[in-house]
Amino acid sequence: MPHLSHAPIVPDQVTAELAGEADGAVVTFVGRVRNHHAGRSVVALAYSAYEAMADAATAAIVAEAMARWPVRVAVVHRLGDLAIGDVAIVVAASGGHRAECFAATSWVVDEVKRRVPIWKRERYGDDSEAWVDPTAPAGTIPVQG
Amino acid sequence: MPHLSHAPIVPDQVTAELAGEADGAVVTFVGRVRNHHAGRSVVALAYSAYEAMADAATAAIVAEAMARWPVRVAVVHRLGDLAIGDVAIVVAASGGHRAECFAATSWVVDEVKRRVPIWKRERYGDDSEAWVDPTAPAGTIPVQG
Amino acid sequence: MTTYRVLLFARYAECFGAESLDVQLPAPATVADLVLALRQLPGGELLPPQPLVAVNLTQVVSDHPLAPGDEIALLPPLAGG
Amino acid sequence: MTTYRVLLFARYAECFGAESLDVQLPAPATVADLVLALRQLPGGELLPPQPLVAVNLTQVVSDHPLAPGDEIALLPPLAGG
Repeated sequence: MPHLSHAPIVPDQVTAELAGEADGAVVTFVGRVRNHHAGRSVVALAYSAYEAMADAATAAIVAEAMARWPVRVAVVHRLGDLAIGDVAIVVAASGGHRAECFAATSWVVDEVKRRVPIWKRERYGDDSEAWVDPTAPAGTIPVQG
Repeated sequence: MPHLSHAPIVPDQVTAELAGEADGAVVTFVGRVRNHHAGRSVVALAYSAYEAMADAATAAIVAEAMARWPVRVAVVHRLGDLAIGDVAIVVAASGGHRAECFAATSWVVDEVKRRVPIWKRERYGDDSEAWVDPTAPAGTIPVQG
Repeated sequence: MTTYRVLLFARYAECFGAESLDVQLPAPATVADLVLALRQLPGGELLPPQPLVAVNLTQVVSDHPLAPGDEIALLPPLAGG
Repeated sequence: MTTYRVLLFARYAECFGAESLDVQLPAPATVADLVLALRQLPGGELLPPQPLVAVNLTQVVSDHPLAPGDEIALLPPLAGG
Protein backbone atom coordinates (compact mmCIF):
# COMPACT_ATOMS: atom_id res chain seq x y z
CA MET A 1 0.00 0.00 0.00
CA PRO A 2 1.44 3.43 -0.88
CA HIS A 3 2.20 5.70 2.07
CA LEU A 4 0.62 8.80 0.51
CA SER A 5 -2.99 9.11 -0.57
CA HIS A 6 -4.71 11.89 -2.49
CA ALA A 7 -8.06 10.16 -1.83
CA PRO A 8 -9.84 9.78 1.53
CA ILE A 9 -8.35 7.10 3.79
CA VAL A 10 -10.52 4.34 5.26
CA PRO A 11 -8.80 3.09 8.45
CA ASP A 12 -10.44 -0.36 8.29
CA GLN A 13 -9.02 -0.85 4.79
CA VAL A 14 -5.53 -0.02 6.03
CA THR A 15 -5.74 -2.58 8.84
CA ALA A 16 -7.51 -5.21 6.71
CA GLU A 17 -4.45 -5.47 4.47
CA LEU A 18 -2.14 -5.57 7.46
CA ALA A 19 -3.36 -8.20 9.88
CA GLY A 20 -2.48 -11.86 9.46
CA GLU A 21 -4.25 -14.89 10.90
CA ALA A 22 -1.61 -15.30 13.59
CA ASP A 23 -2.09 -11.73 14.83
CA GLY A 24 -4.34 -11.15 17.81
CA ALA A 25 -3.84 -7.41 18.24
CA VAL A 26 -4.05 -4.35 16.03
CA VAL A 27 -3.42 -0.86 17.42
CA THR A 28 -4.37 2.04 15.17
CA PHE A 29 -3.73 5.76 15.45
CA VAL A 30 -5.98 7.98 13.37
CA GLY A 31 -5.14 11.68 13.13
CA ARG A 32 -8.13 13.78 12.15
CA VAL A 33 -8.54 17.40 11.12
CA ARG A 34 -9.55 19.42 14.17
CA ASN A 35 -11.80 22.48 14.03
CA HIS A 36 -9.28 24.53 16.01
CA HIS A 37 -5.54 25.09 16.30
CA ALA A 38 -3.52 27.40 18.54
CA GLY A 39 -6.69 29.15 19.66
CA ARG A 40 -8.00 29.79 16.13
CA SER A 41 -11.05 28.33 14.42
CA VAL A 42 -9.97 26.10 11.51
CA VAL A 43 -12.42 25.51 8.64
CA ALA A 44 -10.25 23.47 6.23
CA LEU A 45 -6.66 22.60 5.42
CA ALA A 46 -4.43 21.27 2.70
CA TYR A 47 -1.49 18.89 3.00
CA SER A 48 1.32 18.92 0.47
CA ALA A 49 4.50 16.87 0.39
CA TYR A 50 7.86 16.34 -1.19
CA GLU A 51 6.34 13.10 -2.35
CA ALA A 52 9.40 11.08 -3.34
CA MET A 53 11.12 11.80 -0.04
CA ALA A 54 7.94 11.48 2.04
CA ASP A 55 7.34 8.01 0.66
CA ALA A 56 10.96 6.95 1.22
CA ALA A 57 11.11 8.42 4.73
CA THR A 58 7.86 6.71 5.70
CA ALA A 59 9.06 3.39 4.28
CA ALA A 60 12.26 3.73 6.34
CA ILE A 61 10.26 4.38 9.53
CA VAL A 62 8.05 1.35 8.86
CA ALA A 63 11.11 -0.84 8.30
CA GLU A 64 12.77 0.42 11.49
CA ALA A 65 9.62 -0.27 13.54
CA MET A 66 9.32 -3.80 12.15
CA ALA A 67 12.98 -4.44 12.99
CA ARG A 68 12.49 -3.15 16.53
CA TRP A 69 9.19 -4.92 17.40
CA PRO A 70 7.65 -8.19 16.14
CA VAL A 71 4.81 -6.38 14.37
CA ARG A 72 3.67 -5.41 10.93
CA VAL A 73 3.17 -1.69 10.37
CA ALA A 74 1.13 0.35 7.90
CA VAL A 75 1.23 4.12 7.45
CA VAL A 76 -0.93 6.17 5.08
CA HIS A 77 -0.86 9.98 5.06
CA ARG A 78 -3.48 12.01 3.22
CA LEU A 79 -2.51 14.80 0.82
CA GLY A 80 -4.65 17.51 -0.79
CA ASP A 81 -7.68 19.39 0.54
CA LEU A 82 -9.24 18.11 3.76
CA ALA A 83 -12.33 19.14 5.71
CA ILE A 84 -12.89 19.08 9.47
CA GLY A 85 -13.07 15.50 10.71
CA ASP A 86 -11.30 14.03 7.68
CA VAL A 87 -8.63 11.42 8.32
CA ALA A 88 -5.17 12.98 7.91
CA ILE A 89 -3.09 9.94 8.83
CA VAL A 90 -3.50 6.30 9.78
CA VAL A 91 -0.73 4.39 11.55
CA ALA A 92 -1.42 0.76 12.45
CA ALA A 93 0.61 -2.03 13.99
CA SER A 94 -0.52 -5.66 13.96
CA GLY A 95 1.07 -8.43 15.98
CA GLY A 96 0.73 -11.15 18.51
CA HIS A 97 0.85 -8.99 21.63
CA ARG A 98 -0.80 -5.69 22.28
CA ALA A 99 2.03 -4.03 24.24
CA GLU A 100 4.30 -4.22 21.21
CA CYS A 101 1.55 -2.91 18.94
CA PHE A 102 0.93 0.08 21.24
CA ALA A 103 4.67 0.83 21.45
CA ALA A 104 5.26 0.54 17.70
CA THR A 105 2.24 2.64 16.73
CA SER A 106 3.11 5.42 19.15
CA TRP A 107 6.76 5.47 18.04
CA VAL A 108 5.87 5.53 14.33
CA VAL A 109 3.50 8.48 14.80
CA ASP A 110 6.27 10.44 16.52
CA GLU A 111 8.81 9.60 13.81
CA VAL A 112 6.44 10.53 10.97
CA LYS A 113 5.91 13.95 12.53
CA ARG A 114 9.67 14.34 12.98
CA ARG A 115 11.01 13.03 9.68
CA VAL A 116 8.46 13.02 6.85
CA PRO A 117 8.40 16.12 4.60
CA ILE A 118 4.73 17.04 4.63
CA TRP A 119 3.33 20.55 5.06
CA LYS A 120 -0.01 21.83 6.24
CA ARG A 121 -1.77 25.00 5.22
CA GLU A 122 -4.73 25.91 7.40
CA ARG A 123 -7.69 28.09 6.49
CA TYR A 124 -9.37 29.93 9.36
CA GLY A 125 -12.84 31.20 10.18
CA ASP A 126 -11.92 34.70 8.94
CA ASP A 127 -10.85 33.24 5.53
CA SER A 128 -7.16 33.89 6.18
CA GLU A 129 -4.66 31.08 5.63
CA ALA A 130 -1.28 30.15 7.08
CA TRP A 131 1.40 27.50 6.91
CA VAL A 132 1.56 25.54 10.16
CA ASP A 133 4.98 25.61 11.85
CA PRO A 134 5.13 23.15 14.77
CA THR A 135 8.62 24.48 15.61
CA ALA A 136 7.33 28.01 16.24
CA PRO A 137 7.02 29.00 19.92
CA ALA A 138 3.47 28.68 21.25
CA GLY A 139 1.54 31.90 20.75
CA THR A 140 3.51 32.89 17.66
CA ILE A 141 1.33 34.43 14.98
CA PRO A 142 1.24 31.93 12.07
CA VAL A 143 3.14 32.90 8.94
CA GLN A 144 0.68 34.44 6.51
CA GLY A 145 1.42 33.43 2.96
CA MET B 1 -23.65 2.18 21.65
CA PRO B 2 -24.13 -1.09 23.58
CA HIS B 3 -20.95 -2.70 24.89
CA LEU B 4 -21.86 -6.22 23.75
CA SER B 5 -22.57 -7.24 20.17
CA HIS B 6 -23.88 -10.52 18.82
CA ALA B 7 -23.20 -9.25 15.28
CA PRO B 8 -19.81 -8.59 13.65
CA ILE B 9 -18.13 -5.38 14.82
CA VAL B 10 -16.92 -2.78 12.31
CA PRO B 11 -14.12 -0.77 13.98
CA ASP B 12 -14.66 2.32 11.80
CA GLN B 13 -18.30 2.44 12.91
CA VAL B 14 -17.26 2.36 16.56
CA THR B 15 -14.87 5.29 16.09
CA ALA B 16 -17.20 7.24 13.79
CA GLU B 17 -19.71 7.57 16.61
CA LEU B 18 -16.98 8.54 19.06
CA ALA B 19 -14.88 11.32 17.56
CA GLY B 20 -15.94 14.95 17.79
CA GLU B 21 -14.85 17.87 15.61
CA ALA B 22 -12.48 19.14 18.29
CA ASP B 23 -10.67 15.78 18.51
CA GLY B 24 -7.48 15.34 16.56
CA ALA B 25 -6.53 11.86 17.72
CA VAL B 26 -8.20 8.47 17.89
CA VAL B 27 -6.37 5.39 19.16
CA THR B 28 -8.05 2.05 18.58
CA PHE B 29 -7.26 -1.42 19.84
CA VAL B 30 -8.76 -4.29 17.87
CA GLY B 31 -8.51 -7.79 19.30
CA ARG B 32 -8.88 -10.46 16.65
CA VAL B 33 -9.30 -14.23 16.77
CA ARG B 34 -5.89 -15.84 16.27
CA ASN B 35 -5.35 -19.18 14.55
CA HIS B 36 -3.29 -20.45 17.48
CA HIS B 37 -3.24 -20.40 21.29
CA ALA B 38 -0.87 -21.97 23.78
CA GLY B 39 0.77 -23.94 21.00
CA ARG B 40 -2.46 -25.38 19.61
CA SER B 41 -4.11 -24.69 16.27
CA VAL B 42 -7.42 -22.85 16.79
CA VAL B 43 -10.12 -23.11 14.13
CA ALA B 44 -13.00 -21.20 15.78
CA LEU B 45 -14.24 -19.95 19.11
CA ALA B 46 -17.31 -18.77 20.95
CA TYR B 47 -17.62 -15.95 23.46
CA SER B 48 -20.35 -15.98 26.10
CA ALA B 49 -21.03 -13.51 28.88
CA TYR B 50 -22.94 -12.76 32.02
CA GLU B 51 -24.45 -10.03 29.91
CA ALA B 52 -26.02 -7.77 32.54
CA MET B 53 -22.81 -7.65 34.54
CA ALA B 54 -20.54 -7.46 31.49
CA ASP B 55 -22.40 -4.42 30.25
CA ALA B 56 -22.33 -2.74 33.67
CA ALA B 57 -18.65 -3.54 34.27
CA THR B 58 -17.68 -2.21 30.85
CA ALA B 59 -19.70 0.97 31.38
CA ALA B 60 -17.90 1.47 34.70
CA ILE B 61 -14.49 1.07 33.03
CA VAL B 62 -15.43 3.57 30.31
CA ALA B 63 -16.58 6.08 32.93
CA GLU B 64 -13.40 5.64 34.95
CA ALA B 65 -11.22 6.18 31.87
CA MET B 66 -13.10 9.33 30.92
CA ALA B 67 -12.69 10.67 34.45
CA ARG B 68 -8.96 9.94 34.38
CA TRP B 69 -8.10 11.27 30.90
CA PRO B 70 -9.70 14.02 28.77
CA VAL B 71 -10.91 11.54 26.16
CA ARG B 72 -14.06 9.84 24.99
CA VAL B 73 -14.00 6.05 25.10
CA ALA B 74 -15.93 3.32 23.29
CA VAL B 75 -15.81 -0.41 23.98
CA VAL B 76 -17.63 -3.13 22.06
CA HIS B 77 -17.06 -6.84 22.75
CA ARG B 78 -18.32 -9.51 20.40
CA LEU B 79 -20.34 -12.50 21.66
CA GLY B 80 -21.31 -15.74 19.91
CA ASP B 81 -19.46 -17.80 17.32
CA LEU B 82 -16.34 -16.25 15.75
CA ALA B 83 -14.01 -17.41 12.98
CA ILE B 84 -10.27 -16.78 12.65
CA GLY B 85 -9.60 -13.12 11.95
CA ASP B 86 -12.96 -11.93 13.28
CA VAL B 87 -12.98 -8.88 15.52
CA ALA B 88 -13.43 -9.93 19.16
CA ILE B 89 -13.19 -6.49 20.76
CA VAL B 90 -12.77 -2.86 19.83
CA VAL B 91 -11.57 -0.28 22.33
CA ALA B 92 -11.18 3.29 21.11
CA ALA B 93 -10.27 6.59 22.74
CA SER B 94 -10.74 9.94 21.02
CA GLY B 95 -9.33 13.23 22.25
CA GLY B 96 -7.23 16.26 21.61
CA HIS B 97 -3.84 14.68 22.27
CA ARG B 98 -2.53 11.32 21.22
CA ALA B 99 -0.60 10.48 24.40
CA GLU B 100 -3.80 10.49 26.43
CA CYS B 101 -5.60 8.41 23.81
CA PHE B 102 -2.83 5.79 23.84
CA ALA B 103 -2.83 5.68 27.65
CA ALA B 104 -6.61 5.43 27.95
CA THR B 105 -6.99 2.75 25.28
CA SER B 106 -4.25 0.58 26.74
CA TRP B 107 -5.66 0.89 30.28
CA VAL B 108 -9.21 0.09 29.18
CA VAL B 109 -8.10 -3.08 27.37
CA ASP B 110 -6.32 -4.27 30.53
CA GLU B 111 -9.34 -3.52 32.72
CA VAL B 112 -11.78 -5.26 30.38
CA LYS B 113 -9.67 -8.39 30.53
CA ARG B 114 -9.48 -8.12 34.31
CA ARG B 115 -13.06 -7.21 35.22
CA VAL B 116 -15.62 -8.06 32.53
CA PRO B 117 -17.34 -11.48 32.85
CA ILE B 118 -16.86 -12.94 29.39
CA TRP B 119 -15.76 -16.49 28.61
CA LYS B 120 -14.11 -18.05 25.59
CA ARG B 121 -14.47 -21.59 24.31
CA GLU B 122 -11.93 -22.56 21.68
CA ARG B 123 -12.24 -25.28 19.06
CA TYR B 124 -8.99 -26.86 17.89
CA GLY B 125 -7.70 -28.48 14.73
CA ASP B 126 -8.46 -31.95 16.13
CA ASP B 127 -12.13 -30.92 16.74
CA SER B 128 -11.69 -30.89 20.52
CA GLU B 129 -12.88 -27.89 22.50
CA ALA B 130 -11.88 -26.23 25.77
CA TRP B 131 -12.69 -23.25 27.95
CA VAL B 132 -9.81 -20.77 28.00
CA ASP B 133 -8.43 -20.02 31.46
CA PRO B 134 -5.95 -17.13 31.38
CA THR B 135 -5.20 -17.74 35.07
CA ALA B 136 -3.90 -21.26 34.42
CA PRO B 137 -0.10 -21.66 34.48
CA ALA B 138 1.45 -21.65 31.01
CA GLY B 139 1.60 -25.16 29.58
CA THR B 140 -1.46 -26.35 31.47
CA ILE B 141 -3.66 -28.61 29.40
CA PRO B 142 -6.90 -26.69 28.77
CA VAL B 143 -9.97 -27.88 30.63
CA GLN B 144 -11.91 -30.18 28.34
CA GLY B 145 -15.62 -29.66 28.71
CA MET C 1 -33.12 -20.93 56.14
CA THR C 2 -33.00 -18.57 53.17
CA THR C 3 -33.03 -19.68 49.53
CA TYR C 4 -30.45 -18.08 47.25
CA ARG C 5 -30.53 -18.42 43.49
CA VAL C 6 -27.05 -18.73 41.98
CA LEU C 7 -26.42 -18.02 38.30
CA LEU C 8 -23.88 -20.30 36.61
CA PHE C 9 -21.88 -19.56 33.46
CA ALA C 10 -19.58 -21.23 30.97
CA ARG C 11 -17.57 -24.05 32.56
CA TYR C 12 -19.35 -23.80 35.90
CA ALA C 13 -22.72 -24.22 34.18
CA GLU C 14 -21.31 -27.38 32.63
CA CYS C 15 -19.99 -28.63 35.99
CA PHE C 16 -23.47 -28.56 37.48
CA GLY C 17 -25.38 -29.21 34.24
CA ALA C 18 -27.54 -26.16 34.95
CA GLU C 19 -27.59 -22.41 34.35
CA SER C 20 -28.77 -21.68 37.87
CA LEU C 21 -29.15 -23.45 41.21
CA ASP C 22 -31.19 -22.72 44.33
CA VAL C 23 -29.22 -23.14 47.54
CA GLN C 24 -30.64 -22.99 51.07
CA LEU C 25 -28.45 -21.51 53.79
CA PRO C 26 -29.04 -20.56 57.42
CA ALA C 27 -29.06 -16.77 57.82
CA PRO C 28 -26.84 -14.80 58.11
CA ALA C 29 -24.79 -16.25 55.25
CA THR C 30 -21.69 -15.06 53.41
CA VAL C 31 -20.26 -15.80 49.99
CA ALA C 32 -17.89 -18.28 51.64
CA ASP C 33 -20.84 -20.19 53.15
CA LEU C 34 -22.48 -20.34 49.73
CA VAL C 35 -19.34 -21.61 48.00
CA LEU C 36 -18.92 -24.28 50.67
CA ALA C 37 -22.49 -25.47 50.09
CA LEU C 38 -22.04 -25.48 46.31
CA ARG C 39 -18.89 -27.56 46.57
CA GLN C 40 -20.91 -30.27 48.41
CA LEU C 41 -23.34 -30.61 45.48
CA PRO C 42 -22.83 -33.10 42.61
CA GLY C 43 -20.41 -31.39 40.19
CA GLY C 44 -19.31 -28.95 42.87
CA GLU C 45 -16.09 -30.89 43.41
CA LEU C 46 -14.90 -29.29 40.14
CA LEU C 47 -15.07 -25.78 41.64
CA PRO C 48 -11.91 -24.14 42.96
CA PRO C 49 -11.89 -23.33 46.69
CA GLN C 50 -12.39 -19.62 46.00
CA PRO C 51 -14.21 -19.05 42.71
CA LEU C 52 -15.01 -15.51 41.60
CA VAL C 53 -18.45 -14.46 42.84
CA ALA C 54 -20.54 -11.46 41.84
CA VAL C 55 -23.42 -10.07 43.86
CA ASN C 56 -25.75 -7.60 42.17
CA LEU C 57 -23.41 -7.30 39.15
CA THR C 58 -20.29 -6.54 41.22
CA GLN C 59 -17.43 -8.86 42.17
CA VAL C 60 -17.29 -9.39 45.93
CA VAL C 61 -14.88 -10.99 48.41
CA SER C 62 -15.60 -14.18 50.29
CA ASP C 63 -16.79 -12.59 53.54
CA HIS C 64 -19.38 -10.51 51.69
CA PRO C 65 -22.78 -10.97 53.40
CA LEU C 66 -25.70 -12.29 51.35
CA ALA C 67 -29.17 -10.79 51.50
CA PRO C 68 -32.46 -12.30 50.28
CA GLY C 69 -33.10 -11.24 46.68
CA ASP C 70 -29.42 -10.69 45.84
CA GLU C 71 -28.50 -11.58 42.25
CA ILE C 72 -25.64 -13.99 42.85
CA ALA C 73 -23.38 -15.37 40.12
CA LEU C 74 -20.46 -17.78 40.08
CA LEU C 75 -17.85 -16.65 37.56
CA PRO C 76 -15.28 -18.94 35.92
CA PRO C 77 -11.90 -17.33 35.16
CA LEU C 78 -12.59 -14.32 32.91
CA ALA C 79 -11.38 -14.66 29.32
CA GLY C 80 -12.75 -11.61 27.52
CA GLY C 81 -10.79 -9.02 25.56
CA MET D 1 31.23 26.64 -11.24
CA THR D 2 28.67 23.87 -10.84
CA THR D 3 24.92 24.36 -11.28
CA TYR D 4 22.68 22.82 -8.58
CA ARG D 5 18.92 22.56 -8.95
CA VAL D 6 17.12 23.15 -5.65
CA LEU D 7 13.54 21.95 -5.13
CA LEU D 8 11.32 24.30 -3.13
CA PHE D 9 8.16 23.38 -1.22
CA ALA D 10 5.27 24.96 0.63
CA ARG D 11 6.23 28.29 2.22
CA TYR D 12 9.71 28.31 0.70
CA ALA D 13 8.24 27.90 -2.79
CA GLU D 14 6.12 30.96 -2.02
CA CYS D 15 9.12 32.93 -0.75
CA PHE D 16 10.89 32.54 -4.08
CA GLY D 17 7.77 32.37 -6.26
CA ALA D 18 9.09 29.16 -7.81
CA GLU D 19 9.09 25.39 -7.27
CA SER D 20 12.77 25.08 -8.11
CA LEU D 21 15.81 27.27 -8.56
CA ASP D 22 19.17 26.77 -10.28
CA VAL D 23 22.12 28.01 -8.22
CA GLN D 24 25.73 28.20 -9.40
CA LEU D 25 28.44 27.57 -6.83
CA PRO D 26 32.22 27.13 -7.06
CA ALA D 27 33.19 23.51 -6.42
CA PRO D 28 33.57 21.99 -3.88
CA ALA D 29 30.37 23.25 -2.26
CA THR D 30 28.49 22.29 0.88
CA VAL D 31 24.88 22.67 1.97
CA ALA D 32 25.94 25.72 3.99
CA ASP D 33 27.36 27.38 0.86
CA LEU D 34 24.13 26.71 -1.00
CA VAL D 35 21.96 28.15 1.78
CA LEU D 36 24.16 31.26 1.91
CA ALA D 37 23.70 31.74 -1.84
CA LEU D 38 19.94 31.19 -1.63
CA ARG D 39 19.63 33.81 1.12
CA GLN D 40 21.19 36.41 -1.22
CA LEU D 41 18.45 35.88 -3.84
CA PRO D 42 15.21 37.92 -3.92
CA GLY D 43 12.87 36.23 -1.40
CA GLY D 44 15.80 34.48 0.26
CA GLU D 45 15.77 36.95 3.12
CA LEU D 46 12.67 35.05 4.37
CA LEU D 47 14.70 31.86 4.90
CA PRO D 48 15.96 30.98 8.37
CA PRO D 49 19.78 30.80 8.75
CA GLN D 50 19.70 26.99 8.83
CA PRO D 51 16.69 25.61 6.96
CA LEU D 52 16.20 21.85 6.70
CA VAL D 53 17.88 20.48 3.59
CA ALA D 54 17.52 17.07 1.97
CA VAL D 55 19.97 15.58 -0.52
CA ASN D 56 18.88 12.54 -2.48
CA LEU D 57 15.77 12.12 -0.30
CA THR D 58 17.65 12.20 3.03
CA GLN D 59 17.99 15.08 5.50
CA VAL D 60 21.58 16.24 5.77
CA VAL D 61 23.60 18.60 8.00
CA SER D 62 25.03 21.91 6.85
CA ASP D 63 28.57 20.70 6.14
CA HIS D 64 27.28 17.94 3.83
CA PRO D 65 29.20 18.15 0.49
CA LEU D 66 27.20 18.60 -2.70
CA ALA D 67 27.86 16.62 -5.87
CA PRO D 68 26.71 17.37 -9.42
CA GLY D 69 23.36 15.67 -10.07
CA ASP D 70 22.32 15.57 -6.43
CA GLU D 71 18.58 15.98 -5.85
CA ILE D 72 18.58 18.89 -3.41
CA ALA D 73 15.47 20.14 -1.59
CA LEU D 74 14.86 22.96 0.86
CA LEU D 75 12.30 21.85 3.46
CA PRO D 76 10.13 24.21 5.53
CA PRO D 77 9.33 23.05 9.08
CA LEU D 78 7.63 19.65 8.79
CA ALA D 79 3.95 19.59 9.71
CA GLY D 80 2.74 16.11 8.80
CA GLY D 81 1.06 13.59 11.06
